Amino acid sequence: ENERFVLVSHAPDSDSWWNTIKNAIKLAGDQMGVTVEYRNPPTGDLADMARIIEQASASNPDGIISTIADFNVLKGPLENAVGKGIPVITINSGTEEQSKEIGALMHVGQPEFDAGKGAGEKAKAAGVTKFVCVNHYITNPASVERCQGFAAGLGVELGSQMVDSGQDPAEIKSKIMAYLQANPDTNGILTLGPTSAHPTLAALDEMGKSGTIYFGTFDLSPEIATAIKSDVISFAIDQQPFLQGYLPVVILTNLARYGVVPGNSINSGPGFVTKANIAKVEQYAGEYR
Amino acid sequence: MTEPLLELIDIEKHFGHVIALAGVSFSIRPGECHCLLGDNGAGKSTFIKTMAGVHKPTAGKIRVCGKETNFQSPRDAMDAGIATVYQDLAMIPLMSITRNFWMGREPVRKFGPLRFLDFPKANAVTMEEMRKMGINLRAPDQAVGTLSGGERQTVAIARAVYFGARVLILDEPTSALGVRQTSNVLATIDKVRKQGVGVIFISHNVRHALAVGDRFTVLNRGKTLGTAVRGEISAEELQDMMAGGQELAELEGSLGGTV
Amino acid sequence: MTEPLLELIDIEKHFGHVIALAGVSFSIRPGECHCLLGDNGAGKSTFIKTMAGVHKPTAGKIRVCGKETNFQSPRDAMDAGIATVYQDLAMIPLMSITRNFWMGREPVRKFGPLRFLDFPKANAVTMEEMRKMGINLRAPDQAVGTLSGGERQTVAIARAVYFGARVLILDEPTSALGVRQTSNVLATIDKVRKQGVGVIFISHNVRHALAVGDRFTVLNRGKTLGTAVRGEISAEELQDMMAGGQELAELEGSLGGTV
Amino acid sequence: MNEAGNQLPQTQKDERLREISPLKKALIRPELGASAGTIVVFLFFLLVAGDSGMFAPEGVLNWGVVSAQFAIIAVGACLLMIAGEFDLSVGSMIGFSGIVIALVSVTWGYPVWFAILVAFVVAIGIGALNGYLVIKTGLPSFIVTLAFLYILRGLTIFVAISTTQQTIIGGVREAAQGDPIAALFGGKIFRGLFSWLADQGLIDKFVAGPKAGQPVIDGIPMIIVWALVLVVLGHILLTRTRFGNWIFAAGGDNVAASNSGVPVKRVKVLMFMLSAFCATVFATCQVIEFGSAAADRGLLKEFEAIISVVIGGALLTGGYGSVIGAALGALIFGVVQQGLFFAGVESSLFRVFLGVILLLAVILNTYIRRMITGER
Amino acid sequence: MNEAGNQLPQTQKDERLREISPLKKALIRPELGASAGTIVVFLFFLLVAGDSGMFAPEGVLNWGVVSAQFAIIAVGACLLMIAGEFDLSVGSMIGFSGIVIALVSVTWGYPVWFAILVAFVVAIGIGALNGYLVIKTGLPSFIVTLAFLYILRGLTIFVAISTTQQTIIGGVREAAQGDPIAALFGGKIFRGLFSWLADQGLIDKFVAGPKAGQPVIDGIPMIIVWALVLVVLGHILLTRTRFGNWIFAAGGDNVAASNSGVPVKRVKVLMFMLSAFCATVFATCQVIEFGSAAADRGLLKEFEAIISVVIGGALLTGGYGSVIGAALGALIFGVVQQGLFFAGVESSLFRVFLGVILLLAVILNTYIRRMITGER
Ligand SMILES: Nc1ncnc2c1ncn2[C@@H]1O[C@H](COP(=O)(O)OP(=O)(O)OP(=O)(O)O)[C@@H](O)[C@H]1O
Ligand SMILES: Nc1ncnc2c1ncn2[C@@H]1O[C@H](COP(=O)(O)OP(=O)(O)OP(=O)(O)O)[C@@H](O)[C@H]1O
Ligand SMILES: [Mg+2]
Ligand SMILES: [Mg+2]
Repeated sequence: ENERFVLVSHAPDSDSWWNTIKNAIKLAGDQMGVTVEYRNPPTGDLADMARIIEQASASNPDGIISTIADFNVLKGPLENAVGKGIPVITINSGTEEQSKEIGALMHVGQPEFDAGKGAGEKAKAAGVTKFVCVNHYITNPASVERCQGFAAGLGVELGSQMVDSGQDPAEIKSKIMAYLQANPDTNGILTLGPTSAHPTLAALDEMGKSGTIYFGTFDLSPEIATAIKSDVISFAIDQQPFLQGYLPVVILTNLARYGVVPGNSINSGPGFVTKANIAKVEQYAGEYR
Repeated sequence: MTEPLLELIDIEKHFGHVIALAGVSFSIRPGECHCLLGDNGAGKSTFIKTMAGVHKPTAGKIRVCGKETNFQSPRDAMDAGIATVYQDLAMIPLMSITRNFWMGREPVRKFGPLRFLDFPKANAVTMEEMRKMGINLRAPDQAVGTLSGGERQTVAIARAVYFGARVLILDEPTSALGVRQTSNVLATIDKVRKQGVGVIFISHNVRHALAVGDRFTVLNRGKTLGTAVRGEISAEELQDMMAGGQELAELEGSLGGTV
Repeated sequence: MTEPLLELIDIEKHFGHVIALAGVSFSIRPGECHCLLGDNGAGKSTFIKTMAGVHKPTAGKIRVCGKETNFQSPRDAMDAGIATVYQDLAMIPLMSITRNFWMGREPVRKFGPLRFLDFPKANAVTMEEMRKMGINLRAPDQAVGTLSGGERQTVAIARAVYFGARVLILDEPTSALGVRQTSNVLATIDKVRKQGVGVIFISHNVRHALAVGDRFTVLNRGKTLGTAVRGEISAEELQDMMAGGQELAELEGSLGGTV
Repeated sequence: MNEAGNQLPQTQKDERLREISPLKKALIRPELGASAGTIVVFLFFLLVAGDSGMFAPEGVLNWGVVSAQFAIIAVGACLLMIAGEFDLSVGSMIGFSGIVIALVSVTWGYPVWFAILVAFVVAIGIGALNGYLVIKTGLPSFIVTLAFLYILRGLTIFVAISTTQQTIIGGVREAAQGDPIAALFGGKIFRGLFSWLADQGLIDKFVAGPKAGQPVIDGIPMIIVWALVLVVLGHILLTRTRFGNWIFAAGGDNVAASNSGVPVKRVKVLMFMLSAFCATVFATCQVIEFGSAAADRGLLKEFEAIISVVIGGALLTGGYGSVIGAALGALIFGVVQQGLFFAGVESSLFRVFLGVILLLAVILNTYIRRMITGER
Repeated sequence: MNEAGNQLPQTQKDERLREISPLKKALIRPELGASAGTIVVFLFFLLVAGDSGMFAPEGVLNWGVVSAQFAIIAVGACLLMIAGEFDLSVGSMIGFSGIVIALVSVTWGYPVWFAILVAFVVAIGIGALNGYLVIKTGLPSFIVTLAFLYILRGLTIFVAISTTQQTIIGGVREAAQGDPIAALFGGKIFRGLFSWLADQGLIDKFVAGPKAGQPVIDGIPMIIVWALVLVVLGHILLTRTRFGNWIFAAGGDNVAASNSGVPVKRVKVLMFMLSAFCATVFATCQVIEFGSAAADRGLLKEFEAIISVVIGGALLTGGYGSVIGAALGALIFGVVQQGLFFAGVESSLFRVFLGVILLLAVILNTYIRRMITGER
């Protein structure tokens, strides 16, 4: 009873997408009667994240849930946690193989490159030939993989189609507008999350191009849901973060209490949210979806 | 005897564990030049800063024209007609001559509810006052940093004279000046005094003090050694008082009495 | 006549569009005190900074003991035996007295290939030299910022005397000092000179200069007005030369000739 | 200008001064560096990106808005810097004010005008606290505002998460519908003029999409109006009023200024408050325009404000500078940032350009300043 | 101490001085604030997180390593700050050096020792360039190094993306296998001691996974060794050598120092190079330990270095400070950061704590410094 787990993410403090996971672990914690602590490196520096994992295992929790934002960096600390006998579940970015190599129980998540590639294939089917990938977080490796996957799915070179947009919405907006004015033949847009999706929506609206460009995004938010309904956004890649937070807590609790654990990794995504399946999603977008 | 313009009674001032002034009394009357003399660290600058509202005295009273007053800030003292030229000049090299001249008392012109700086007036007055002090400026918007030391000193004095309606305090205005500049400053003091302004003049140089002073007060280690009136005291006596007497005698001997 | 320790010939120095020195010649012999006089901005400080290696002259020659030299930095000048007390003191208030005293010439002790500061020696010498100047320090690791102005001045002079093997330059050492401190400095100059050191003494005060000087050179607007030998010139003549003559006369009249 | 009573003839001095050409003299103003920089930058982009749409009406509006953003925070930073202080907490303040507005209006359901009022009051209060700490402790403002950079950012995230479980709070646009104060920050002006212009064929109309038939530019965003107003007011305040003189004096030498009767402490605290005010204007415009506030808004904006000001010719240590210069600095910053996009340069190189421009601008400005002030 | 020749009797002075207690006098040292802070911080966490594993061997190692990281960059920042300058490019330099190592060793296939050498040479060269620009142009180092903050970060991203299409480059660990120089940065020492301790049951052993049977702590990471060595050498350099006196002098008053024969320019440039050296040590340890370099490494580390130094009692404007103090500052920083995790505090509050500690430390240090130096 009252086990203590720690979830370590790679996101900087202010990343809004991780709220869903925070809410999920809170919910799971309440339901299972356990405490789950959320930790992250304040600036998103992965080397700091490794220290946080080391710290977490030094505090002897009943289980650690962590992302594999960079296998190289996190391998050592996670292996040490496993070595100490702490059960580890990996989530979000990273692959099943990496998770196995570390010795984690399982991986709950979505491989970034593949998710991007899936989106790219979808876009190719819709006739996209030139695209712009709005990267609001270019210093994070996973973000670049998404753009690369998208390019691979389309079968084109990424080249300068990835834009380092920064995180300020007004700047993102005006950079998109500048890009589209300078490259009018662009017919596809990929944004990597609400941070870049919202200003992109505003930019398209202002340029009168809403709905004329094939627009895909990662992750969900109320605004994105609305845009899907109104055909401005074609799809959102939903990796169902709720599951990435909720499932590991449930699994670790049951492991601690009854010694039971499923044998395989779980793919929480990619799921594509489109106009067809938006209704259900919308209600909890940003909170549990 | 005319009533003193400014009177300070038993002023004390402590800085943390340093006692800079241990009870100093002083007064200044219209049209007189009262010299404040004393060794390094005697407390002269601290004392005049108290008059000028920069420091608040730890103890003691200040009377302006007989009325007891408490200066909360340098502005209060200025408003009471006390103008000061500090030892370290209080000039801002990056700013223009006009802006420095009027600093803290800028003339304004009203446009309805708005008030703007009155540059034509400010510039004209600055040029005119500097001319009166014997310096023809090229342009009033020249930065003070481009002036020579003597010219800066003059701007500071001209400013104080222009605003210093009743009491003008000069803290060692001559120490860094050449012979000619010094004469100029002393002549100015003389001129200002004749207009009925009370001048407080601080110096290490007994001869400069004797040249213009009506009364002489010597400070030593934060206390007054006494006040003498012009003619009652010789240069040698004053010198001795300032330095504390005996030790100086032997040195004088070896140097031929020319200090 | 002994050979000059230091000789400067036709020195010119320009700062951008300002011509600070327009050809000045000067020399100093062992055991003499050569006074450099002149108005504000005459170029005195610039000239001695050239001697001290701070400025490189735009034109002109410098000879040390007859050998032509080029000072690349203040260190070069120091190594040639020229020690300087600057008008603005060149002391660092946050540092201890010892560290200031030895700044730039710290004594070191070797440990194999390593060299460490020799604090025992540094402290002892500092205490001793200050004592010789008449100041008993409480502790040599006190910060200079906690000393009084006169004490700081003394540290600067003591330092220069200690290192200034052959030529000692003092730029207005007395301008901010009280009567007693001034006597002290003048006595020190006298003492140092008797040890065979050449002293260059800059002052605005003709009396101070006459008290210790052997020769007097007057600068005006970046040029030499000439050099006089002690006894050949009176205080009044010197004063006139420094100020440029006629204008002063009238002022003197109104002020009673006491400037 | 009169020939009488000249005891120290000024003319004699000239023998020791070489000549400066009158043209040079007329040109040397604090803004000279920034003006020259602006010209160079525009010429450059006319050459390399002239046909990319950068100078078409939409393109102009594009970099205009970005420059306006920089200009708004640059005005506050400029006056504060001239008064001799720094504010590193501008970026955190932008995030903080935005969250306050969204929290009060969306989460707590008060009217938007009230939320905006609360944000301004709180932000200006924090600005005053910054200033109070600086003048009271005598600490460098670098340290004090660095502490607030961390404290405010932490509080923003903490407050957002603990009240709404989110770091982005949306829905402000809906709440602001019909709010008169909100329109002051998020609306557009001259809408009529622009549709008339479009009808005349002077500007394009959308040809497809949901807005087909409307003009491509349907008005001047209020953020540009705010920027212009702040720049003009700031310039008048600084150069034409008594208070402006006090700002220069406080930054030039605070002891000298306060000895001369300038209320230095009041000036400095007010400038910290102004800096907070400008940050809040920025935040409000952004929140109203985008309809959401996020805890990470404004990251590194303090540096961008300082860079604009310094490109504009102000002296980092105070006492010298110009609001017009700062505005030109913001313009250069905005044009370069957007221009590189129009020119199709690899976007990560933007930072390299920015750094190089900063260095060049500052070297040029230093040279100009030394000529003006006789500094050595 | 002798009674002879005393023309200005010192004893007379005392009449105007109130007494200071000898205890107070013995205690006031630059590090006093940081020492007191360290004690307070440890007591605090012993109380609130004493049973969380924070003071178990792994816990100690955890905050030890974090503090060591801060200490490494704090040493460089401290000496540079005492010499009167700033380096805001430390964080970008960390990212840049890391990418250089990974690029040269992994992407271009040179041996790791060579890559490390290249990184040090390039970084120190850039440090020298920083310093050269500062002394040559007379610009504030804030501006010059701010420019390099942008330039280096931009170059890092650009170089990484244009050569490998990624902002992260992995595989350094494999490349570094058996490399003697790499072991200097990424290895551990006292391995024998720790396995002996584990055999004695004094420290735990891993119970599962590939490392089962090995002790949980198998040595002291080289990064701690580097930190200790740099702190000790820095301290000796600063307090015991002639060069150390020059560092103080250069920062205290550079004109006075150079007039007294101190080669101020050389001192400053060398300190910029030292700062770059420390950043590269940091980057190398990180790259070798984690096996990868990323373009976002070191973000905001410049502030963290400056904060450590300032908590440690140094004066932001130069001329005063202590390496021991800076190291204690780094320790406080590390312990607070990790301790809050151990105590289970909401992590966004960490910044709030940091800001508050910074303010308190700086106020305390200012008070102490004024007592020591007689500053007003
Ligand atoms: N702000 C202060 N804090 C502490 N001590 C001070 C302060 N100001 C002055 N003192 C001390 O008070 C004493 C008197 O100083 P003051 O400057 O008034 O002397 P002074 O007579 O003007 O000397 P000088 O002739 O050198 O100008 C000195 O011992 C000085 O160190
Ligand atoms: N670094 C510099 N750049 C430009 N001009 C300078 C510089 N240094 C000095 N000057 C100018 O050179 C001239 C001579 O200055 P200097 O300081 O040598 O005069 P001084 O004789 O020492 O005067 P004082 O008696 O006031 O100390 C002055 O006009 C001064 O403004
Ligand atoms: Mg004084
Ligand atoms: Mg001089």
